[in-house]
Amino acid sequence: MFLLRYIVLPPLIALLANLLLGRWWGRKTTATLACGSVLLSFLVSLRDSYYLYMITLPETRVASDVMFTWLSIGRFEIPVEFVLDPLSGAMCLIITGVGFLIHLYSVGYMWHDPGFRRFFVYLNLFIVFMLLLVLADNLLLLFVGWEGVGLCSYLLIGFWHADMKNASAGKKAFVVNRIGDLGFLIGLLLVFAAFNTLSVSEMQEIISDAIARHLPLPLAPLAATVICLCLFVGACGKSAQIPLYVWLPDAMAGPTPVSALIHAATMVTAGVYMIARLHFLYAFSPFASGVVAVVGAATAIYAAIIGLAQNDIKKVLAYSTVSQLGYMFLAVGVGAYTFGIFHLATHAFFKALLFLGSGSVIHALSGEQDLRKMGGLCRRLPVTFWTFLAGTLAIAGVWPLAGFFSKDEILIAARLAETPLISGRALFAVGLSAAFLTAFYMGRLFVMAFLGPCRVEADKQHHIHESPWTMTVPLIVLALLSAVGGAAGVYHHSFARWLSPLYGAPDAAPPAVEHFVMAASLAVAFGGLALSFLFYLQAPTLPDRLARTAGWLYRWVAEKFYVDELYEWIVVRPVYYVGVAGQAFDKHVVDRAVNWTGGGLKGAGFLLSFFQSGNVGTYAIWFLIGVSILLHVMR
Amino acid sequence: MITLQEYLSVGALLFTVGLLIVLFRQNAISILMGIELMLNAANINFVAFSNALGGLTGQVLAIFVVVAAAAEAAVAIAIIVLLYQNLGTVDVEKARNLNG
Amino acid sequence: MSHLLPDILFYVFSALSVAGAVLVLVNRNPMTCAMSLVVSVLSLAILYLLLSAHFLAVAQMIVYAGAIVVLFIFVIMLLNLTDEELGRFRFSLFKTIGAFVAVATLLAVAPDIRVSIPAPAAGDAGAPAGYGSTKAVGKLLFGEFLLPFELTSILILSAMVAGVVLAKRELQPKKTHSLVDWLLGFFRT
Amino acid sequence: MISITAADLSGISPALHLAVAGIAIMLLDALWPMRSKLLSVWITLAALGCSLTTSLHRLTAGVDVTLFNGAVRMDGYAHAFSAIICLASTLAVLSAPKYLRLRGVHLAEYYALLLFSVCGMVLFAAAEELIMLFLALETLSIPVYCLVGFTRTNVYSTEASMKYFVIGAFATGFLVYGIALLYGAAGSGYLVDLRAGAARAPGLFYAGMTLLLVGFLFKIGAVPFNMWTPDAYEGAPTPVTTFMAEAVKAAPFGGMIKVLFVGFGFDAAVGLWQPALVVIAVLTMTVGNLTALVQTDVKRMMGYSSIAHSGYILVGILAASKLQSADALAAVLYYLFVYVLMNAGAFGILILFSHKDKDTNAVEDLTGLARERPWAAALMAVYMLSLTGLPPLAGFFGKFYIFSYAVKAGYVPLVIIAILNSVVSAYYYLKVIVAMYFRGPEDTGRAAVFHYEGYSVFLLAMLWFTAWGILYYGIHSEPQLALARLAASSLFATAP
Repeated sequence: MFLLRYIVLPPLIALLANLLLGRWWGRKTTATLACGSVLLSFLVSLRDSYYLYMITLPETRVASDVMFTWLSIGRFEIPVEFVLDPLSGAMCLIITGVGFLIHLYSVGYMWHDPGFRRFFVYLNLFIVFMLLLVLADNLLLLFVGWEGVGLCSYLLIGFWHADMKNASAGKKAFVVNRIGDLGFLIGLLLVFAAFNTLSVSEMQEIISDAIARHLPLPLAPLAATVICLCLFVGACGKSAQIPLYVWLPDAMAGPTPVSALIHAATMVTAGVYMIARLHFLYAFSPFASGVVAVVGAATAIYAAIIGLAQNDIKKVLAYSTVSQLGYMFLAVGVGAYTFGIFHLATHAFFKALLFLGSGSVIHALSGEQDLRKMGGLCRRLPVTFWTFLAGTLAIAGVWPLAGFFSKDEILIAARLAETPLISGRALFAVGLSAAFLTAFYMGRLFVMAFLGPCRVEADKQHHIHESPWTMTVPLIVLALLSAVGGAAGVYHHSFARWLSPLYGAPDAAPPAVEHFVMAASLAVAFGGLALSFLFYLQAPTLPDRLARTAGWLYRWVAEKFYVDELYEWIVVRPVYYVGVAGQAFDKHVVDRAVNWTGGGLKGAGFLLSFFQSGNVGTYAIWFLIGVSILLHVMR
Repeated sequence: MITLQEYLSVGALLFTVGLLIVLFRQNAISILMGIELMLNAANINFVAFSNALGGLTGQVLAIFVVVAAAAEAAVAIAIIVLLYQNLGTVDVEKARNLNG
Repeated sequence: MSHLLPDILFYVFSALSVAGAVLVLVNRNPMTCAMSLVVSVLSLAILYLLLSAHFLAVAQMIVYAGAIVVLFIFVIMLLNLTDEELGRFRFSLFKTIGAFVAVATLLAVAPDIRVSIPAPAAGDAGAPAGYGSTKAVGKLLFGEFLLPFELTSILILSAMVAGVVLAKRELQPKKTHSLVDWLLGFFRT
Repeated sequence: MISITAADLSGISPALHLAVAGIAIMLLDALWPMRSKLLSVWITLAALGCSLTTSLHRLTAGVDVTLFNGAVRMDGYAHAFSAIICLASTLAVLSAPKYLRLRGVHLAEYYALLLFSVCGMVLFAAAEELIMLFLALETLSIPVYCLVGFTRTNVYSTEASMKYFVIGAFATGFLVYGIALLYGAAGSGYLVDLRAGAARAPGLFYAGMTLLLVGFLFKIGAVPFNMWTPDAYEGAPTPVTTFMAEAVKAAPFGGMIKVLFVGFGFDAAVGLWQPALVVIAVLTMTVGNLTALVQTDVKRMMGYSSIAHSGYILVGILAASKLQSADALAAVLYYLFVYVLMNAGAFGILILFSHKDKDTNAVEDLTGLARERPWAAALMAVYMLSLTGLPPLAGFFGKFYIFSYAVKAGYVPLVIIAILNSVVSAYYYLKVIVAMYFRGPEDTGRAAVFHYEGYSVFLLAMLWFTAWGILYYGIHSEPQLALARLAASSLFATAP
């Protein structure tokens, strides 16, 4: 007996209760309800997933729950049906599990905020829509969740409206997401036109039926490509891929738990999930899959480059998220769905951890987000420091933390991939470079925030404090997950076996390739970290120490100078300029493109409103011209 | 021999002239007259067709159009009076506060 | 000669009718316009007579000459419009182009319409007795067209109410609250 | 021989209730003048409620009668339109008392005129014959000309009334001329006979068809016959704008669809209207949405938005005509139903905050509403998001049905344009939400005041009902769709 609807209902009930009755009870009740409901969802998902696991035949590990018939188009019905299979089970666990931790964290983070209740209502609403998105069997229901999470995201970005003097960030997020939705909606209508259904399971049945009986497929290759690309445009918008990534860095205007939950762990991965869910469609179109892989790889490296030159702690993490999402798309693009989802899971752990850690830092520094005004926090914030360290090592890909395993698998899959667009070696090279940059900028972030001298402004120094338990407990749990999550997933291929009913058992890679990739990724991870430590921890003091030990020798002094310059000209400057160039491209080309589209449409609007002169005589003339044209046309 | 065509031509001419009145006069009362002429042009078509088809339906239709024209005129006159009270003019092109 | 009479009448009155319309178009003085309109609609009434629409012809005279144009004249005199207020015949490039397009279209479409007009029944036997008479029209009005006829009563009523409501000076009755008002006050919304 | 049978009278009772109630209001007001017009309001609501329930009941019962010697036919289709129109008018009436009272023009005549107009609308969708159609159209328009100018001392109201009248009468001229030509071509005024005219006198027929279509397109505000819409919407008193945006918008579709499907049919020979409508639909959507982008006044913006929505509905009509399926036409009816709810709500919020001396119409006037009046802002957000077409609100499904049938009918480019348009439209609907939620007095530099002046339970009931409807019928649209299908199939039973 599966209790699928009870996964979704608790947060819904909690949010309704808080919305309608919340004014009569205090923050504690609000918080207990909000967190408890998500915990309950988590437990129910855990239970249902366990029951699913208990089904002996892996192929039949699907459970469904029809709540009611929602609507019907002609003779064709859309029920509100939840489907739990290994994929949605894994997603549910991530959403409710990480979601619960972030809820708990938010209690401490938002305690003094006047919009406490509103915040939790939005957060619960988000969880409801996200669960709807992953549990939906029908693409239309999925789209409801898709739009719903977008709406929540928008509401939460603008949560502190006073801070959003220029609503342009929110506007940008909205415009970009509508472009994505446009693609998605067109894809949806085309799917409907091709299959005459929007139910994923029915689509799959139709296809497998056609293959089994050697019938012509309902879908020409070209049509499959068009559908896949349309849907991918939607995924790009939601998951912040080139060229629709521009909204995500701006979305950091929202409270930090929101960034952790929505803009790192869950919502932005919806695109990856959607492609993984529709993998059978993408299987028909190697071209579309290739596009997904290329866009993913390009985003991975591009966002990593921009991340190098950011000084806002949350902006670094935002670009890092974009980059890691690129990895996931790279994985699903080369057909390694299992590892794409695996990376999604590990990323949810460590990126949520990093965001929450950064939130803890920001909280301690009374809202300071500039990395240049941090430093030396390791003593003052020990829990945050150690957990953040775990997160940094995990994302950098240091063995045996989570990021190493998932990234390693993706790189292997990329290395072995055969796409019609680009060779696997090139994808691998790009992925490896991005891994190097990731390690580098994360090391930089870590050093600038926690190590070295304290550069915090004097007036903020005295009340640096560790956060309350509601904030540190989630950090510790997430740190543990980041540490062991990856190893647990690859232990006996447990994660791959869990998803095997959908994607089949993964092929074992040739050991040579496997070892090579492992060594390379470890090398870049350590290389990147080491280099960043060298630059940002050692370099500032290097000159001093050199001067002290060999101060009596002019030549040494000269050489010291020379070393410094070398650093400056060969490494620091280029890296800096590449980062700045990326940022400039971002600002001047991508942003402008978004603005110009809006401006162009508005200009057209102005032009048209000019015709509306207010003069009724002119209206009559237009009327008459219309009649004349119609008379000419219709004869 | 006067046939249907001749009557229809008269109707078309009247319709065109009525149209031009609506277009080129700014005086609300004249515009109203133009509209009346357009309706009358339709009426002569009705009656001519009625005659050609050998039934009375067209004539009845024309009577209804006359009634509707009268009703329209009544409301129009009230609107014109209101326009004059509020704007001090019956020039329709001077009323262009609503635009854009 | 007598068979030519209807033709002559047709040409004379259709010319008068169009001429009246043109006068409405070009004349500045609204009173003259109104008079030209009368000429035009009365000529039309004659055309209706030629088409044996007797009842309609009479109705046309009564309604237009007797009601509508009187209403126009009444308003023109009531508002005491001066020449400046009436505005001129204003040409603008845009309007002229618009009118040109319209007339050109009508001219272009007219031949299509013309060729498609069904030929009149051969041997014009003339209208049957009683055709177009009040009785015949009345039978139709109260038979086949009963509902439209009834609907015109609503139409005229609403036009009347609309006219009164817009042009009336005093809107609210002077009377103070009545008993019903007082009672309904309990259910104030 | 005068022959009104009891069956005739009971058959058109949805229209009859309204006319009788209108006359009763006039008589009562003359005989028993009262300062409070609540009696008129209640009579109006009762009449509309009677018509609504009668129509719904007969729709479900499958009543299909031809009355008055074939002048009207009260079938499922007519009853469905009657129900939609009565619902729309009820919503408009509920929003009226507060506003009119503040403006000092709370008169019984308002309700009488409104009822006469609704009576015309009900008969408009039922008309089987051109002259009936014309008279119903006049009956529905003439009171509206007056209602637009109802705040008599207001310059804008008068101007709007004048513009609406001039263009409206101009359009009527074309419409009547078209009817004359069609009558001449077909030799009969009955809709079912019209098609014969295409063979008898094609020139007359096509010219007549065009001019008749122009009359309808004017009423629904299709480009380029749309120019009156924003001006009239902006200038009219807000409850009248509500009425215009719903009932006066929905009713012409009733007549238009019937004339197109029953009168002209889908044959390629007489189907010239289809390609013309495709172009007009595209223009209508695009012009409406683009011009709405630059508006600062919500009422005016909604005027352009209503133009755009006409474009979407035209897409639905085209799909239904191509597929010739009742399901596709049901989508159009559902859309109209949803559209009525959304619009009533949006204008209702504007009325809610209108003051004695000033309306709250500019987008800027709503700045910071969410902080002062969170519930009102939430309702407005629901309406705006539904108009944008965000799931799971009803507005999304309206669009989704229409677009999916259009894709099925093969109008893929048209649907892509429509979706692009709805993306553009998101911007201006969202402008309202941004103003309410993300801005405050500090952004505009003036303190906005949101107090309820002239509190009205009617208005609040209307607002909550529409919001509930948008949420409920989004999630649970099946009963509504079933009714719409019933209605649509009754039209297709008569269509060729």
